[in-house]
Amino acid sequence: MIRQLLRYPSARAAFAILAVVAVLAVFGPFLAPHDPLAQDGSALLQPPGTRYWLGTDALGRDVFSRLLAGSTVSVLASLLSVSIGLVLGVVPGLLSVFLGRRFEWINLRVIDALMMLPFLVFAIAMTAMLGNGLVQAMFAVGILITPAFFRVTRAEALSIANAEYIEAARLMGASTSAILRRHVVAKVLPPVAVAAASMTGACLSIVASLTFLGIGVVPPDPTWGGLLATDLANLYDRPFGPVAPALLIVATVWALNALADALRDSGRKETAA
Amino acid sequence: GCGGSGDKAAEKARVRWAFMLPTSWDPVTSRTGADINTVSLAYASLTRLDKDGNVQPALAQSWTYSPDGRTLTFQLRDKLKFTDGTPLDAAAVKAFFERGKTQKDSFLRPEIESIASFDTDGPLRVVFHLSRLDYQLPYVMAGRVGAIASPTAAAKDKAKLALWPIGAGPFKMVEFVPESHAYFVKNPDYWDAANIHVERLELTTLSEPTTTIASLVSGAIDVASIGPKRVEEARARKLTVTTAPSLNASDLMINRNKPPFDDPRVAEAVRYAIDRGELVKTLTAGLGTPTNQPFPPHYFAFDPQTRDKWAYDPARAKALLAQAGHAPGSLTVEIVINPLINEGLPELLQAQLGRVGIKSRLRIVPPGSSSWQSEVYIAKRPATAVDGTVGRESPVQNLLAVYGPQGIMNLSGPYAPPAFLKAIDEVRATPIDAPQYKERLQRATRLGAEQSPSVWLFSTPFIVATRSRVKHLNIVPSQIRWEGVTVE
Amino acid sequence: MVTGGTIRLRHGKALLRHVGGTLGITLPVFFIATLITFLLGVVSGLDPAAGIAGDAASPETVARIRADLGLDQPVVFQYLHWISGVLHGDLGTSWFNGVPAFELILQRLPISLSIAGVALLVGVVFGLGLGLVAGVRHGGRLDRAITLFAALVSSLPAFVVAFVLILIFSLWLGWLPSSGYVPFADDPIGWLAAVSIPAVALSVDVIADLARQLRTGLVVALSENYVTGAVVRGLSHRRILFVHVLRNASGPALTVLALKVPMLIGGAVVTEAIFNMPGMGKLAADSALRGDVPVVQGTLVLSILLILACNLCVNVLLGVLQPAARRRS
Amino acid sequence: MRHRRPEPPAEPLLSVRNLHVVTAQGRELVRDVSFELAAGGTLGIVGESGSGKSLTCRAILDVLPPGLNIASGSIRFGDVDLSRLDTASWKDLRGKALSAVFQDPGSYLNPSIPVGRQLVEAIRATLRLGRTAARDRALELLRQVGFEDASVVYRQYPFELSGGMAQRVLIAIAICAGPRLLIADEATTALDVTVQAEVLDLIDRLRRDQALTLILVSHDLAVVSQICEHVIVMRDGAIVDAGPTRSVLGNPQSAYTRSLIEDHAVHTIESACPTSVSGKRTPLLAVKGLHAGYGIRTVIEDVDLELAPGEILGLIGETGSGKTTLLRTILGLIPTASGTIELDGARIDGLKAGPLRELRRSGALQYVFQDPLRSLDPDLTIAASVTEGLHLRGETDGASIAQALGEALQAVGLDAALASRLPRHLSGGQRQRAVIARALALDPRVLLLDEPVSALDAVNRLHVLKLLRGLAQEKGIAQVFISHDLGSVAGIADRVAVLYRGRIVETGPADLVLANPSHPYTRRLLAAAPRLSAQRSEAPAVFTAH
Ligand SMILES: Nc1ncnc2c1ncn2[C@@H]1O[C@H](COP(=O)(O)OP(=O)(O)OP(=O)(O)O)[C@@H](O)[C@H]1O
Ligand SMILES: Nc1ncnc2c1ncn2[C@@H]1O[C@H](COP(=O)(O)OP(=O)(O)OP(=O)(O)O)[C@@H](O)[C@H]1O
Ligand SMILES: [Mg+2]
Ligand SMILES: [Mg+2]
Repeated sequence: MIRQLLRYPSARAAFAILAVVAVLAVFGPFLAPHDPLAQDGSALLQPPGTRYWLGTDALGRDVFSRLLAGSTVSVLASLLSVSIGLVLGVVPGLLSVFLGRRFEWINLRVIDALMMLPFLVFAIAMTAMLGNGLVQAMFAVGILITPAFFRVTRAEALSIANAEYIEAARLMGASTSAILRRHVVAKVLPPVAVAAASMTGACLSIVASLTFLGIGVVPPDPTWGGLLATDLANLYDRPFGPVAPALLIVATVWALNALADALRDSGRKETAA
Repeated sequence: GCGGSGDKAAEKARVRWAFMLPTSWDPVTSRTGADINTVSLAYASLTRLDKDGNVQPALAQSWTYSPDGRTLTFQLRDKLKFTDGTPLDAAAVKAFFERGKTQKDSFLRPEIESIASFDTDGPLRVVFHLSRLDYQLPYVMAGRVGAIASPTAAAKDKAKLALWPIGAGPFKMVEFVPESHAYFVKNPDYWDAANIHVERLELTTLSEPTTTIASLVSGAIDVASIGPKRVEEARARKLTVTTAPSLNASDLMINRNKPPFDDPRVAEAVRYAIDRGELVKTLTAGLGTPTNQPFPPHYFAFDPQTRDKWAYDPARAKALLAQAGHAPGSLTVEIVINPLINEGLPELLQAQLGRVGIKSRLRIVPPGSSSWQSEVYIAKRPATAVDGTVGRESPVQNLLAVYGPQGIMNLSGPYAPPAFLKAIDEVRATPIDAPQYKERLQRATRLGAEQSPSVWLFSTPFIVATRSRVKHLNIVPSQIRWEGVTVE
Repeated sequence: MVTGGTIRLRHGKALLRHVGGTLGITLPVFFIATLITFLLGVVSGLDPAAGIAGDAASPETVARIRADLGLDQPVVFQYLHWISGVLHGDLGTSWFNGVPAFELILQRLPISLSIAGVALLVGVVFGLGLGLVAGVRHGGRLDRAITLFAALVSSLPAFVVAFVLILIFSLWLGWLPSSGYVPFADDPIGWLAAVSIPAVALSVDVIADLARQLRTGLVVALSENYVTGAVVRGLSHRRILFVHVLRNASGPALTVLALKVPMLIGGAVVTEAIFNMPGMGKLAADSALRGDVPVVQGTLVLSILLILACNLCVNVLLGVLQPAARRRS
Repeated sequence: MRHRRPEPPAEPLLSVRNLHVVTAQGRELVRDVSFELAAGGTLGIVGESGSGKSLTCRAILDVLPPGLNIASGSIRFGDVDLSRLDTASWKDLRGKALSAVFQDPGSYLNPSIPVGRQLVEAIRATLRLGRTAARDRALELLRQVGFEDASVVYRQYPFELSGGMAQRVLIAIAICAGPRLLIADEATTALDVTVQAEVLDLIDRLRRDQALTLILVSHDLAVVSQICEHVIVMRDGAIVDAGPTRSVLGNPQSAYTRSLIEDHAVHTIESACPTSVSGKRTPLLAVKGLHAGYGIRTVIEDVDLELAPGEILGLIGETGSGKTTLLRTILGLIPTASGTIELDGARIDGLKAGPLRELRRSGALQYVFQDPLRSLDPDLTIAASVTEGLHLRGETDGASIAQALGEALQAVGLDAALASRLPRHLSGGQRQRAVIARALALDPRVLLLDEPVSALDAVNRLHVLKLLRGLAQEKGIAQVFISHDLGSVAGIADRVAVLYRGRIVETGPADLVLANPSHPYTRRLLAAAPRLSAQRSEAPAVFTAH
């Protein structure tokens, strides 16, 4: 599977980027050359240099260390949203196909309703009203991205549900849960994985937007989005400040999208073969 | 017929000012000190301050205290009228203050506590009968307390006044969208209209601080306050930057009713833990001044005797904490902050407290009625909060706002140090031209600063950036005014 | 042609039924979406009673105010009460400044509509244009360039795009203001100048996604048998592309377009914050931050209505363009 | 006797020489194909699936799939060299002088535009007529291809047409400009026998009326033999046999052509074999007075059926007659409206969840689908699929499951080594055997087979038929066998039941019914079935193949 993916040059680049991001997310706080919270009053708003590789922010904190330290939170936050979306989307998506009309109808309408909510505004409203914190924010985003997973799962499950081998299993006396286990789950997972990859990217970008607006993240904890926001605020003193966090966000989101595309393509080839 | 003709002139003499909107357009229900900047667009006050903070005539031509100091009489100018046509006479003034006394949601009441009753003496003379000696009232009347609103409008619909001001100020409102903008045109009937050269004033809310300068450069706004660290950038972009003395001061409010600050030693420790020099250097690009009392050092109410107290002394702070039984790192406090305060201040305070072994967590409470106002100013729920004052017209008023029993910035309220209250009464009873006035005032400041747990940090001047077409900014210590401002 | 007429009638009826069916789904969706919105306020635990009572609040006054506001009733009744108010144009009054929420929202609606509308327009025009070029030239250099552009651009958060645009157009070139809003009726050119950067910043994502979807749709549709059929029939390429292929290829793009509307209306909050435009998104966010529940609910309901309306349009359009798809659903 | 063309050989209308079609990677899909076709001639191209028939046709029309190219060879149409034509000239030629209809007609119409408008569009593009003139011409053409209610069809969308109707619309489009050459690529393949007969008739009639030159492609030798004067047989991209139809059929040159002819013969001839095993035994499966349908629509009406152990019942009937519905009702997938179904004397209709699952797990009643690929989970190995029912039954003993698997595979003649493969790595015949093995693993007493051989080629079809016959004889498994192909039914069934619009209109011993149908519908069905006929007259020498 992975080997097949690696045939795409974009997938190779994506893997490389994601590997770096994964290392940052896991070891970032330990790799940081300075304490990300430590303030150096004698070095405010420094340009990149040998002591502070990416310079310092307005409080004299090492931007590079903050970037590293912020990786964990940023990545975990996206993963948290995606997990919530996965759980809330995939299970009903599967069941909506197999559990009868009424259940299906209700599910579809609820998902439609979720899709009708103005995305960021609703995330903000939810976060603010449930107590401003990253976990609340991610919970809100997770719920809002549920439809994406629901739809992917359901579309795939629908195409399987009408397959003759499902009917064959039923004719041999298989129960719905047996059918789900033996025939459906394994087939639904690949497209869900594709959706999860691209959604992780989307979440990263959404988290960045929320933190930019001051939602969800409480100082002094660094996140990529928060760093980008402060760097934009200090644009005059550090004209190239935003480049590093922006690049990190864009590269990660791009890598996840590219991976999703490659996954989709290779899946298509395989079924075509 | 406002602005119907003379559109060209209005277009030319238009100023767009990015500031914030008042909590209410009715002086009686306006709640914060900063409101005076905007309330004074629509309203004229009985008196006004000059650049040095001295009282000058305004709606009132003159005022006199009776020899026993128990009555105060204001002589109004002739032929004043509100923008709704109602004459602004002694009766109108009396009606306004009576409303301030009686209206249920009035925030004026504590400010005019010392006035027992109001009288008129002819159409142009208002007489205040005082319940106690209070020589501060002429100062107080320079702010929102003396910003007289139309009694006709108030009688018609008090609630509407909060959204649509009817005063006799330099401007008249023509459009208002709550939390967005308020547009004004010049009021030809303003008593000092000759000095108003701005034909149209468009007040908008403060933009995202990161784009304020871009907005000035691109001409979307003409006047805006900027942070001290943006001065250099503003100058580099060919904007005019005006700095002027202010009464601004930042503080870390401390609630002595909440643990761990119910132990005075902990509160005292915090005072020694703060390195004000570092705050000034890091946060204000050197434009600020350290202060340990609610006034900047240049102001006459500043107490020089207190100046050197609570100098940065982490060792002493640690010792105090140890005495109170808190080992380093064993104490965690929650600091409530809001997004409008100086960027970086909370984190810096957090770091400084950390150095003496106090761990802290920041919690954001947005400014607004159901959160900051009710939670911090009214319910006084937090143990500590970062805030600041913009000052008041009268130093006594100012001291009461930060230390008094009903002061919104006294987080320990309704507690107020008794000695401080006594000293305040003494100040009130002292005529402002009396030789002992200054000394008594400084003593009240000293007592407040000593006996209240809140920690004052630093003061920053007014910093206003303007496009070059706007000239002669008029900034008095507690507010920005528009008399004399010209537009090219 | 009596029979021809009846057939036309039959298709007309089928379309009507399709519209009816879409509406029939829309209503429950509206109620569920508004219920979610309403529950958000309930779950928040924020209480206007305490705020209204102010510092003089005694438990009795709070209880009385709660009863006055109907807050002591079961949630379902509260919802029904609220939604019936909503349907009559009564969204309650702001807890913060006592202004009717509907009024607050109406003042801001033109701004949000301007930004979202222009963003939608720009997104559709450029998205479809690029998608068309990429799809027709698929596999070519232009296609690869457009695909790469779409991939990169769609990974940029809108606020970064906004800043880049401000840097270029407001600070360097000084062509466009970086904040503020001028009503269209006052000054159309000023309006366009004020709206264009925020709208473009928002539309970038729409452009990228639409282009991608249309390209995919075109590549699939171009390989369909009916295209070969049309070639064999001797039709011109232009005719095949615009008459035959495009309507069938636009399905995924249109669907994505419908999904983008909530993103546009919701995403406006970022651009409105950056450009200091007092739109609905900013109102919603500010109100949410200060716990002004009626205003938050009001803005959400109005957004939902807008989004539902857009969705309805897209669905009907899809039904007209692709009767087979309509039939299948 | 068909219409005869007396003209002497003239300048060929179409001449293909040494045509090679290659993929981008250089793989040759069509190799060295040459033939000539005179104006007014009819040429059939036959060959198994994938032999290059369609690519040859597409090469002529210059609509090869992307990535495929003509590597060498020349194609001349009249005096134009098609291989060096520019786009503009192609536009003048296509649809006017040259036109084509294809297999799967529905997909060649734009699904979103009413057919009338597509017809008008073609007319206007080729004939440059005004709007109303084009419309009149369109209606006329629709009537010409056999629509009585032309104006209704005119406004219908493609998805509202049946396959036969869509093919007729396409033919109308193809002939709208009076082309000289019509290429019909598997124009009837997916159609029902009776519809197929109609369409072939239509093509033949048009050919004669309009002096069309025709290329008819099919994998069914019988179809081609009915219309075409000449035939070429392709295999693996090359011509293996060519010449006048009669001589190719009567004297096939290649072994492949011979096998095609023989395969075709097999099922019809073998009809003699089944000796009815049925005595008067108690029926294993008994259906009485069955009514069933979808929603309010009744599809099955008053059906009675009996099946004795070891008996094979052939079920025939046109598309939509309710064959599948009947089987699915017996299986409990569709509720009965009235009537009874008994298995071994016990009622099995109306069973609900628990007992129904019990019955299904017992395996007594098994179903075999038409398309073996789709009825096997692509991600499960053959072994997993075959033993699925055993697992569902709750059997956990590995050894006994393995044994059952081995036996089932052996019974259908599948190599045990194939058990670990995925379905897509098996041939069609092997897959169908695997599906039957899956049914056998559960020890069924009744097998319901829905077109089990339609997807198979002639050779595989024969093997599977033999296998089923053996199961009936050796294991006594009773079977209901649906097929479109009357030859297969004749070859395997003991009895035949004819279903027409949901009713059984005729039933009886297979040989009797097929040889001497009593119901008019059965007669029509039998008449429509294409037959291999080498009885065409000697064709004039208008055709040569190399
Ligand atoms: N686009 C393509 N790319 C690569 N190979 C192809 C392509 N189209 C067809 N082929 C291959 O070319 C060969 C001939 O295909 P063709 O469609 O001519 O067969 P056919 O004789 O028409 O078969 P059928 O009876 O199934 O229609 C087949 O092996 C097929 O797999
Ligand atoms: N799921 C369904 N819902 C409604 N009607 C159906 C459904 N499936 C089949 N029908 C209709 O029931 C009738 C009988 O269909 P059935 O599939 O039993 O025919 P068949 O004889 O098996 O045809 P074929 O030879 O094409 O397989 C047809 O008219 C068909 O349109
Ligand atoms: Mg073919
Ligand atoms: Mg069938």
